[in-house]
Amino acid sequence: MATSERYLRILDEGRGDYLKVDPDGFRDRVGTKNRAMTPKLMTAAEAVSRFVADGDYITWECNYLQRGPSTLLREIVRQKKRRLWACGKFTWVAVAFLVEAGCVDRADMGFFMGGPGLSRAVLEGRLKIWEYSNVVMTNRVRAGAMGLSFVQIRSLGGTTNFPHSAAKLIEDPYTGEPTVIVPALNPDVALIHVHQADIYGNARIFGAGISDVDSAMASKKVVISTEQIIDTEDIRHNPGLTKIPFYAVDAVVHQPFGAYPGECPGHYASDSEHVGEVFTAMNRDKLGAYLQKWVGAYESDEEMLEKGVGRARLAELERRSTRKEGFRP
Amino acid sequence: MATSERYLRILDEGRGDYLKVDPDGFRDRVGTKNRAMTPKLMTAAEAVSRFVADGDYITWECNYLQRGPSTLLREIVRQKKRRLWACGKFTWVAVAFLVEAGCVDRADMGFFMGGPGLSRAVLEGRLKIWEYSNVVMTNRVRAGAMGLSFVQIRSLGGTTNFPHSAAKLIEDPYTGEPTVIVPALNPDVALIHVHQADIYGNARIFGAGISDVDSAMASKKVVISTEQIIDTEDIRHNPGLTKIPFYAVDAVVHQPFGAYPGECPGHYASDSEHVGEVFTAMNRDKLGAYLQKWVGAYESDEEMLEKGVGRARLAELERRSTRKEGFRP
Amino acid sequence: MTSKTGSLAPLLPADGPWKTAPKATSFAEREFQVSITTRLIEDQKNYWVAAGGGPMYSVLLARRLYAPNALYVTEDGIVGADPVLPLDPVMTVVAEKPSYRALQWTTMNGIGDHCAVGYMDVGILNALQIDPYGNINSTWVGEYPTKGRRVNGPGGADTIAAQCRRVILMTDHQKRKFVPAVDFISSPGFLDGSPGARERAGLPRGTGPWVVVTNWALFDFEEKTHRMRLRGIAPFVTVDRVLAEMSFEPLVADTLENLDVPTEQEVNIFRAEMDTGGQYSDARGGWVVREENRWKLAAA
Amino acid sequence: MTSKTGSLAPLLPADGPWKTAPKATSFAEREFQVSITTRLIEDQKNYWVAAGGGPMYSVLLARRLYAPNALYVTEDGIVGADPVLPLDPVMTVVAEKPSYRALQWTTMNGIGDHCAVGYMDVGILNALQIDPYGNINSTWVGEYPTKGRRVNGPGGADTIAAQCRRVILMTDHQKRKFVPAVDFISSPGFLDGSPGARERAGLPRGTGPWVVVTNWALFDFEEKTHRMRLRGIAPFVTVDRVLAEMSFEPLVADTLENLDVPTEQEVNIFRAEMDTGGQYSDARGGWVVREENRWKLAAA
Repeated sequence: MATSERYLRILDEGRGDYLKVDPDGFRDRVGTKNRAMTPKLMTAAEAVSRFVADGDYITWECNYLQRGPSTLLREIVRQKKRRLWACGKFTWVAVAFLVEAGCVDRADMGFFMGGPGLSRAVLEGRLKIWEYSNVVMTNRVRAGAMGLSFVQIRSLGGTTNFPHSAAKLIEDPYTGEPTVIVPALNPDVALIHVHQADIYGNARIFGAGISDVDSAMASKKVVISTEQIIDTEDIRHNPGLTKIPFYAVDAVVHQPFGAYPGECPGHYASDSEHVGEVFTAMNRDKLGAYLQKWVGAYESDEEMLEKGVGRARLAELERRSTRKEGFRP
Repeated sequence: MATSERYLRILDEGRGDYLKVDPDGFRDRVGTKNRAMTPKLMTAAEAVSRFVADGDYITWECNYLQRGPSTLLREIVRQKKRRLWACGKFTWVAVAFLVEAGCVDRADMGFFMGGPGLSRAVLEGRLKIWEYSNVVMTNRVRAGAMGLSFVQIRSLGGTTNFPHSAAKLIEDPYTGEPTVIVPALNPDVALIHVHQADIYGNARIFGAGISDVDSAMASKKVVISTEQIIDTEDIRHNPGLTKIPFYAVDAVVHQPFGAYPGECPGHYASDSEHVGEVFTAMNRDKLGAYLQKWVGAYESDEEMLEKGVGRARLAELERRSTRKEGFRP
Repeated sequence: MTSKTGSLAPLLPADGPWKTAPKATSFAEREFQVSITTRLIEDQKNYWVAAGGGPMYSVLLARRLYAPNALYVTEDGIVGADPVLPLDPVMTVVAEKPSYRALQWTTMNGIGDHCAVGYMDVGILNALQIDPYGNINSTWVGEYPTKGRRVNGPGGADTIAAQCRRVILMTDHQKRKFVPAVDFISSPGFLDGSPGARERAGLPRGTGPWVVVTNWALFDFEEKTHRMRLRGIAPFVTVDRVLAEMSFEPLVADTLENLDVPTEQEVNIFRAEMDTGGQYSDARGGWVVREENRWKLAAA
Repeated sequence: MTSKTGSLAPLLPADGPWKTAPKATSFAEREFQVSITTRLIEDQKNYWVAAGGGPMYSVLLARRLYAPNALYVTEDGIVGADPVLPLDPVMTVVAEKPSYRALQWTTMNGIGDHCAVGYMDVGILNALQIDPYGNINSTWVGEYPTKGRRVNGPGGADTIAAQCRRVILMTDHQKRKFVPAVDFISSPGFLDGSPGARERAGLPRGTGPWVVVTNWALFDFEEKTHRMRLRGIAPFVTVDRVLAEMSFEPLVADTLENLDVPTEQEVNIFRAEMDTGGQYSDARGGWVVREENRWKLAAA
């Protein structure tokens, strides 16, 4: 191999901390995952207990309002996980309540709402944030799912995000123009709520979304919660509908209403009263009380849905899902 | 912006020619494309005449044997297009016959068969080939569809492809380890055969494939041939099935049996006799005769299918398509 | 400072159907802002709109009235929907109603890629704080990161602002919103305004903010200096008042466009199908009424 | 040159069910090769197989007999199919029969990504020409690019060889196939064999060729030198003959494994469901028969 005297100039570099980039280490971890079609059904409590560890970098798909893994997020609060680093892409309220609960102390920002509690956590040093955007974060995750250590992006440059990120501005190796690169991201754990899955984790998702598939393929541990369990025979009858293959999945949690209070399109509408309540709590610095009322007061989400929400209300939310076109196979 | 003294070493560089990398130029071209829902139906002859120009870099999806745009490829031969540069990813026989016909004089290699004719073209300098692999080429196309100028890959390094490609081995900006990058690819024109499309170009494809969507989004001009035309209402009833949005598409050719002699899964089996004939012709250096018999002798593919293949044979190929699960909406 | 602008092409078509249509008898300031943005939307262009609020309302209203074939996408990858109205203000993505009858459902990276290669002609964004070069802050108010308060972050706006060919910015007309320098550039405008500043930062060429629409005024950016320039004002405010409610002095075009008030049809559809609870209109700004043959801003 | 290999773990399980099963009475050399590869395939691992020929036949046969849960993928992105057999030898991707009852259909980049992050444990490839370090040529025979002939190119093999944790290489046992240096490295083996050569070229760590299976013999690669090492031979050839049909001298393990001939069941299923026309078996190599209590290679 000829040694060349050529170089690419690094024109500028962000100074933000970032999850260590180690694509070969990620491959080693993937190498240890179970390849067998072993049933992976378990409760939310067991899945979070086994697959979310203190200190993990955590990502979740969609959000507390729209087809997100709301039950799994509440279970993290219930189990008092600590020192999590959150991938804050398009997450509305969840980062705020995970910070309030003491679970999250670092976050990469795309979009999340705060309220006074979150600002205070930042000012008091209890929460450290690095600055990206939604699409830059999903690009970082996609690069992780491609087995890479970095990827070029055509944004972020020139902003104040840049110095507070791990981006670099380099000479483009082919055009010579300045261009931005960001590190790939391989989260420790991904939480994803899906419409249908078999007991091994072959999963179907219907409708638009954020980066469900990339998050599954980029993460070391993958926990899926699903509205419905379907037979593997059903999966095999239409392989084009499978978004996530079983071999990426560590746990399958059968969790109807697992996106509550959010909407799960094709199944149920969001509970707008509850959504209003969590927004209000966030804006008035009352997230602690919100969490006590909806998480702390119950042993499980099943109990919360049964006693706190009630069957009549859940049936009403199901009735409000009236535009199911395209959300069912 | 702070000027830094930092550099990334370029450890090695391929010396292959490559299509000029110009993501901003590609954006400018995309900016001129029609955004209106204008009917784009036309014949294969018209589509190739209008959208394939001499000297174009051309890519096509799948291949002459499996759901490829076979009619469009034959039309290129019929219209005697010249000096095309072919994206040779997983293409079986098509590069060989396009070279035989004098249409292609450059190719980026992933996989294509040759036979004596192709070897002779290389040795005589009528065909210049640069060396990649299938997956590296689809990664280059994907990078083009992401608006980038380059992308990291975890292969190609150490091979003899490397010096005959446009790859570079650089210090990884995040791990410091040697890593390979390749230039993005924005072909001038993509030819794609699909199962269903509306008259504007919103297109559905069923089953596994190579890089249909990326090719459509990465290319300056996009010609689609389709087995069926469906109503836009049908598209809107299941937006999750749309693979290519109309705004990327320049021409929609309604071409039943457009993949002949290849299989179009869900519609018809391949014509194995014809496939045998083209392989034999390639291996025995008789592709000229093959093209005269199947292309030159007819005004259009419609005539060829009618007189050369015959309705009974086509009906037989349709009957042989018996495992349609997952290949229809 | 008046800019010698000579014969600038008008930003709003001089023959728009709103010119001759019956005017609303009264309207909210934010309804005025949505109407102006609505009229800037062109048929047969692709829009990437911030998921909610003024940007989405404007494109929905434009599709109903003036630009039925303006296609819009949202950052969850919904392409060309024909949504079920009204939308719950926070349920504008992923959910059933905003997804309805789309041409395609893809993902955030999917739509990000469509934008990166140039298929998204115009972006429409909200700005919490904006500077003379159209840089937007939606991250932090105060001295980052030690004093002040955290806000929502760029979301998808950084990508929209970086990559769409043109960007329409919507903001409330308030002194604290128009600042000489934003506390944090969350999404890029013309950066320091110097020629090629965006390209030097790695952003695609031929992009940048196009106009700023407020509840009182319409701005664009002067070609060479990239500084914000007043181009039009509402009939219920004066230039002095517009300028007084900004913490920097924009350029002012020689001739200002008179921005027509909302038509009856615009506010009727907006109220019936979009902002049905008045939640958006009531959140900020006051009410405009016709008194003594003049449009007057009632006390907020 | 004999390598002091001491107690190497056997490559083929000593207690495989083929040990005690009734043997085929006669078989093609290529059937032997497929049987050996078949027995190397482990249950509950993921295989990326070259789309057609020995690699695909081997994984299909293994799934029928020894490793029902060995999952395989092809470069068009078919994951875990349960294909309709027999497959037309050139219709092994995209088409209906090879796609049937898969767990997922994705794309070339889709499956390339699954491999890049490490989900593909083992690759199985054909080699047109191979060198002592397992580098493969499938691009050019002769002096590149001025003398000789062009062949098919790496296809997906470069990715498989670069990124699968282990790679099984299949090639016909011929002097012109085993060469001291390939004319062109299409897909990487251990490159120049030096420690870390693959990593220095940017390839993922912990990858590389594992074994070479021919119609006569089984090789692996010595750990330190990365040179090909003879590990087992067929009962119908001698070590001398094996070495004589190679253009370089491989290492030879102290103790060679005796490679069991195909079982009746293996060849029956192979002939009935895979190579139904005998097209694959007949293309290269001869026939092996039992004569005077010994396996003998009939004239090709």
